[in-house]
Amino acid sequence: MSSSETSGEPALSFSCRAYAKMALHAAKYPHCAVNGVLLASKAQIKSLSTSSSSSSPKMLVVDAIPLSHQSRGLSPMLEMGLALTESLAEQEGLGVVGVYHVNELFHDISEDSFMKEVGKKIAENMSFSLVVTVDNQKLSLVMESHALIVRQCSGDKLKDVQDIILEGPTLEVVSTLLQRKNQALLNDFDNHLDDMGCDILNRDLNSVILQCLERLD
Amino acid sequence: MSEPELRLDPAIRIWVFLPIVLITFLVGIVRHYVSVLLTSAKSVALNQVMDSQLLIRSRMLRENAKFLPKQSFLMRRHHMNNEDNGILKNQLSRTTVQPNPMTDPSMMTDMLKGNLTNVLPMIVIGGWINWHFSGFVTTKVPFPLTLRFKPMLQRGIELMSLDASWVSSASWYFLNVFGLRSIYALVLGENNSADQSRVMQDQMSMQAGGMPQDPKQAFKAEWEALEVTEHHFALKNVEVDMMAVVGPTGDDLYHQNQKSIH
Amino acid sequence: MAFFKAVLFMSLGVLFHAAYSVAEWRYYSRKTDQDTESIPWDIIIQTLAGFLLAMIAVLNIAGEFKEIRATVELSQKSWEDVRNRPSFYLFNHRAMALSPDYVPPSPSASGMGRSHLTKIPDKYLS
Amino acid sequence: MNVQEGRELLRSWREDNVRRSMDVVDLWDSLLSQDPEALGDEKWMVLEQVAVAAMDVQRRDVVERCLKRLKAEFDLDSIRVRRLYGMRHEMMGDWESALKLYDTILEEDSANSSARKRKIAIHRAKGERPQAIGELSRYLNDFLCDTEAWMELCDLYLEERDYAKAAYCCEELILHNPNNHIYFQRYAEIKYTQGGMDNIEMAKTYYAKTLSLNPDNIRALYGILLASFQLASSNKMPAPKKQEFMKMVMWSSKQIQKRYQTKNAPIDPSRFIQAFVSQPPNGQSGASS
Repeated sequence: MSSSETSGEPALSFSCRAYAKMALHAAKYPHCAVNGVLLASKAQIKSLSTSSSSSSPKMLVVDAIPLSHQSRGLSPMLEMGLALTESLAEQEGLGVVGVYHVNELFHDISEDSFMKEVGKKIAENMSFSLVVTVDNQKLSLVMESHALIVRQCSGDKLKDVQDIILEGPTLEVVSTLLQRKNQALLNDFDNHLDDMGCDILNRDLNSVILQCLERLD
Repeated sequence: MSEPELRLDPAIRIWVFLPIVLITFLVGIVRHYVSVLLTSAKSVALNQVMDSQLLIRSRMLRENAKFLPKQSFLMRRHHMNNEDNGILKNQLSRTTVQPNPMTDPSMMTDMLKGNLTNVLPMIVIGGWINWHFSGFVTTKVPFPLTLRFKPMLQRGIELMSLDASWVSSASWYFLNVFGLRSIYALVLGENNSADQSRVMQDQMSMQAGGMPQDPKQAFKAEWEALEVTEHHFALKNVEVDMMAVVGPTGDDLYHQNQKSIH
Repeated sequence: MAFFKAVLFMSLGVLFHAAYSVAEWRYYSRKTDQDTESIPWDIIIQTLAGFLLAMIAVLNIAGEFKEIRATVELSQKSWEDVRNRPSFYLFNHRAMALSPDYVPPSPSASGMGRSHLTKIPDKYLS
Repeated sequence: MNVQEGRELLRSWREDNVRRSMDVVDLWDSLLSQDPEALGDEKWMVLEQVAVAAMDVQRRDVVERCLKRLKAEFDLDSIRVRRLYGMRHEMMGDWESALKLYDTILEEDSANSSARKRKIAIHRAKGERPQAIGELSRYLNDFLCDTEAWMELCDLYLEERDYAKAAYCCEELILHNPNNHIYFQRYAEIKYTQGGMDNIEMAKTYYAKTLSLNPDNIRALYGILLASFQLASSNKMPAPKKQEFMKMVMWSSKQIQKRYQTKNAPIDPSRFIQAFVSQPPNGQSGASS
């Protein structure tokens, strides 16, 4: 509908870090449905939520926080995880823009109704949010195209977002990480609850991603 | 006991005492492997499994319902016990047919196999030993015994004058049969290596074990017990327990308590 | 482990030696007709020491003690393990894509020909 | 690592019921595949374990190798081996052959629960959740004490977001083992998600039970904090009860912070915890003022 605005330049971009965390989270628990939240800078969120809500969001998703792989369809720990990430992100000038989830069954690319609800909750505060489904079939050890199916949630409706780009050599980086089985480094909020020594910000993993990025650049 | 009243020929030790031990031991091992070969994987009827699981569930409901909210317990009890179509109630009116060994061929063969491996060798070997080694005094137990033990320990020797602690060859065989069990367990292992192949075959038969002969009686007892069970919610004061286990955070909590009292 | 096994054998030797000593002592005391005294104290001490050593060794060989309370052992468990149900395993999950011989659907065909590799039931195509 | 250690590791994973398929297959590749005979008595158990793990990570070569050995030893007369072959069909996505194989098992032994469970799993793998639920309920009618199946049904209902029924299944699990803190925690989570003041209060009670069974369960502490906070901020609560809940909020937040400090956790939740404590809900002056 707003093609005049987004013609040519893509609307939504994902940082290497965010994409890598989503993919690694999916790879660490291949037999579970997993989910997490997406972060973007506060300033961008603010400018977007004040502008007209019908346009596709032009923004960079900076980071992802993997939340759970255990409690599908249960809210308490998800609420806690959301609140905790929000407060942690705030300290770094980031805010929650949406959620991602990966389905359990291989061919299933529908959006999870529970995660949709969460997306709506987030949209209440800022007029829109993203609900990202990761397509299992496109994850592989050598990735050729991104595996994201992005839906924008505004009000009560979900709308597909087509124009997505990934930052730089993201696909190569993530493929390398998967081949090296670096998913073992990733911790989600469920891991954190089982063992508080696990860092949900995944700072160790961040540096590994950075190293990998630099080598490929 | 100043002097031994009898002195046994050492040849008895070599040709009677030890052979009997050896024979019983080896026969036991052979019997074990034969029985492993013969036993078929015992399959349990679905009905039997259902019955035993129902009983277990009902017992657990009685014992552990205190951890559930009252509503949940009442619902479950209704489901089990209600007059029209409670599960336990239905079982009471069910007519149970005891399986008849004459009509069920598999039961017949099972019984036959059991006899073949247990009773038959016992009779045959026992008879042979009785015949072949009859009339020897083989050994002596190292403690005095009363006369009543004579028929047990001196089978095959009718000597009134002989002290009761002497053991005859036939009795030595029986002592071995019963005494070697733990040796078998040691040699063949508690779950013997020969049993390993069976591990791959059956897994369910355990669950139906311990099923009483008359399930109807058991169901009736269970129904009555469940009917009179009362529900006391065990988690009423759980927060107090929790505080006791985890421990209050110290001063601040204490002050708060004080404040709320004032 | 190996150390305690050695201790066990040693203590069994000690016990055996004690038993043999008693037998010897009985034999001689009967011969010399002085059957009043009890067993000499050095043999008693030897027996008790052997017992003690054997007990310690056996306890250490047998392995760790288990907690009597059921909750303690269970509290080590996490939902991660408890929820694992081998008889309900599914095999068509993400590991398919992560196995080395997986061929992802080619990006050019992703728009229309999703079904060329694997059929997707219609209900998933929301 | 030598074979002995690898064998013990595999056994501990088998006994603790851990799904680490990737690790199992790696261990097999690196250590055990050269000489499976060295496993001794446990050989067949390990082969089965590795076969299932290899199916889980889609390593078809390993699956074939293990199954071939098992078949050579036990033949297809063994129900357990036949079930493994059925699972191999499932791995290939060949549902029809798998179902056929399971049906032959059930014909032979109508009380065979594992084949029935596999049939339910096939429904689920095909995405037919309602059929899976129906079949599983029928299965549970026959096998009332199968905790694994109750857990599965609980998860299926959660996927359907039918929380009342999921709670029923979880209650069944509690009945089976009232010493397991995980079941209580799970029940509390379901009750909280179900919503409504009564259910949240129930959730708080069950979280408390979880914590008294296992004082290290941090989920339960978070749960108590969240549930008490929700209850305290409800408008319908009478004031004295609110005070009570507020006290619980204070207590649990203190506990959580203490744990983060003693465990030296890499993240600092104090700001986030403070948010619960510092905003007394709805103008009610909290106990801390």
